[in-house]
Amino acid sequence: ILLASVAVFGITKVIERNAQLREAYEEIARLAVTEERARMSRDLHDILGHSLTVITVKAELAGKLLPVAPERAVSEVADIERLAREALADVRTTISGQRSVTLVTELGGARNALAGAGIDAEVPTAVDEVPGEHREVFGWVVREGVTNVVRHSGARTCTILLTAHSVEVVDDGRGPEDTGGGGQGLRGLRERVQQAGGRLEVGRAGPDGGFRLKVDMLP
Amino acid sequence: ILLASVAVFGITKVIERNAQLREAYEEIARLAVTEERARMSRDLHDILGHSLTVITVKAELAGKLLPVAPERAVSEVADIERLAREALADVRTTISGQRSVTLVTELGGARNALAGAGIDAEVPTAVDEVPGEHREVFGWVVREGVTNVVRHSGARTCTILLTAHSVEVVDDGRGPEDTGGGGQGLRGLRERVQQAGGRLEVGRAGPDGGFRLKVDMLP
Amino acid sequence: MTTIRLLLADDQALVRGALAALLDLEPDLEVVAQVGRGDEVVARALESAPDVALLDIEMPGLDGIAATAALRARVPRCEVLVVTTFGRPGYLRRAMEAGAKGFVVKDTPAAQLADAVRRVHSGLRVVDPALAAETLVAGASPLTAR
Ligand SMILES: Nc1ncnc2c1ncn2[C@@H]1O[C@H](COP(=O)(O)OP(=O)(O)OP(=O)(O)O)[C@@H](O)[C@H]1O
Ligand SMILES: Nc1ncnc2c1ncn2[C@@H]1O[C@H](COP(=O)(O)OP(=O)(O)OP(=O)(O)O)[C@@H](O)[C@H]1O
Ligand SMILES: [Mg+2]
Ligand SMILES: [Mg+2]
Ligand SMILES: [Mg+2]
Repeated sequence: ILLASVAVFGITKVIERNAQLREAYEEIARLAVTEERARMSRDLHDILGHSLTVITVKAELAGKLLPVAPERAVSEVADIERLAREALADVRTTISGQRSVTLVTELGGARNALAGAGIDAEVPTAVDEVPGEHREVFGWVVREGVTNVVRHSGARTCTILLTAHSVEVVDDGRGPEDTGGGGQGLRGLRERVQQAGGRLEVGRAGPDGGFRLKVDMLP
Repeated sequence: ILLASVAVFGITKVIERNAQLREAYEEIARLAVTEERARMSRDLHDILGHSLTVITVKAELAGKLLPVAPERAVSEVADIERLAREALADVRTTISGQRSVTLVTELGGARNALAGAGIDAEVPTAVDEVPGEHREVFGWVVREGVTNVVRHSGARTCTILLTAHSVEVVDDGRGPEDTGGGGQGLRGLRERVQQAGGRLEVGRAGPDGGFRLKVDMLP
Repeated sequence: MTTIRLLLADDQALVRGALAALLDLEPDLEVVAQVGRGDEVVARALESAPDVALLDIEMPGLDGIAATAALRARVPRCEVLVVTTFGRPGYLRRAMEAGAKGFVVKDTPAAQLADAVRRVHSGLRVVDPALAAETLVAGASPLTAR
């Protein structure tokens, strides 16, 4: 009888604990969503911090130029307007949760992904040179390029290079295979790039191998 | 023997579940921290959205004024610089996680706290009229004022009023006690306000009672 | 050319001031009243007889959506263009149900904003498509939940 009641006690406990565990896991799932959002916000902060810095500097410059070279002040003020509007668009995209792809968040994602894979990464923190209309497609390039580096390259280092009209993802890994082969990733990306009025190239990064993915927007 | 082994099985399970539960709770605690950060990011999004909107509109205005009224353009550009600098300070504070006090996040916290206490609240969403140097002390006023409303007032409604040089927390509850009495909250706040060059007043909100906490920054 | 008379309601005084200055630069637009609270909209509209009211959503006193409904009821000849920073879920639908004719972001370039004002004044609808998409994503994100 003693044993029996211990058994019943034990089993009752198991059932009770199961319920507590289930609740705990539900709570964890809910909070994990929040964590993901916090990550996104962090990326956003990094880049917005940068945009605001540039705006501050340009406003100060414009103020100094105004009395002596008003025509140059005009162009600084126009830059400020563009930077602020684009930063605002980034804020909106991130908040709305539709977030197709933005360059800002993809760069953040790239940094995380490469760090997670133990690959030394050089990832730009500033996107303000890139005109707003190129940012989405550049975001897709970064996403697919970095995914491939992590999956296929065996590289130790990876560099992302941004200019106003181009984006490159370069690594020092085993480089492209002669067979070409390949899946959907680069094919889909090439289509996307062409639709946006750009050209995609892939090839060896240098004499010692490595992989280079480069996209140029045509003027 | 059957019973005995069921009992052992049950007890083993209990121990195992206990360990899982402990881990789960640790995970919840960790994620709760993240959730707090996400709340702050949300506030930060609001301030960034607002700041970037002001900057965009003012930059456009400055561009239009430059050829026709350069002296007005100068003052718009100066505003832009100040706004960008203040937004940047808010971003930095929030990112650094040292979370001193910012007016923006305290207003967000006030909204939550009053809603949680079932008190109808009118809380400003815009802080851009408030100069950067007053924002921290105004944040402290909001925090202590709202804490007191929740703890002592028995109010149904609470209003926070902001101007460039003042902040008020007003409720329609039982109002101040004749005894004065009181703890550290208002005393500490008064010192803080005086150090920042302001004056703190408390008293009845109106003829029907209610409590008013008002801080004026002296010019 | 007839002048379109405007009322601006926004609790962000700096945004309101800059928008007023920008719209005043348009030859056919004149800002006749500015308020910083939603519950002052109707009274000021009764005094100043605007043709179009540009209303912010998040304002103290009365939010822009309730202010839209009140204004449409009391001053029906005044059309409403809602201008907002964020398209939180449900804003667009509720603004339109309250009687707004237009719904755009505050940072809409001045020329486009002026154009939106003219269209709303002539009875047309103007909805910023990106903003519409944002506000239709119902409850998608706790970042938008308030
Ligand atoms: N950084 C890289 N280093 C080495 N090989 C690469 C690299 N990037 C791409 N490749 C090669 O190019 C091929 C084509 O890439 P692609 O992205 O199109 O396909 P995938 O990554 O294999 O599949 P998916 O369509 O799922 O992305 C890859 O299978 C791989 O062999
Ligand atoms: N909104 C209010 N309504 C009614 N009474 C208030 C209100 N705010 C403050 N008081 C009264 O003023 C007293 C002093 O407030 P104070 O903030 O200094 O101390 P406390 O809130 O009691 O304690 P502490 O802030 O140190 O935790 C309170 O104890 C309370 O009696
Ligand atoms: Mg791929
Ligand atoms: Mg107190
Ligand atoms: Mg507002």
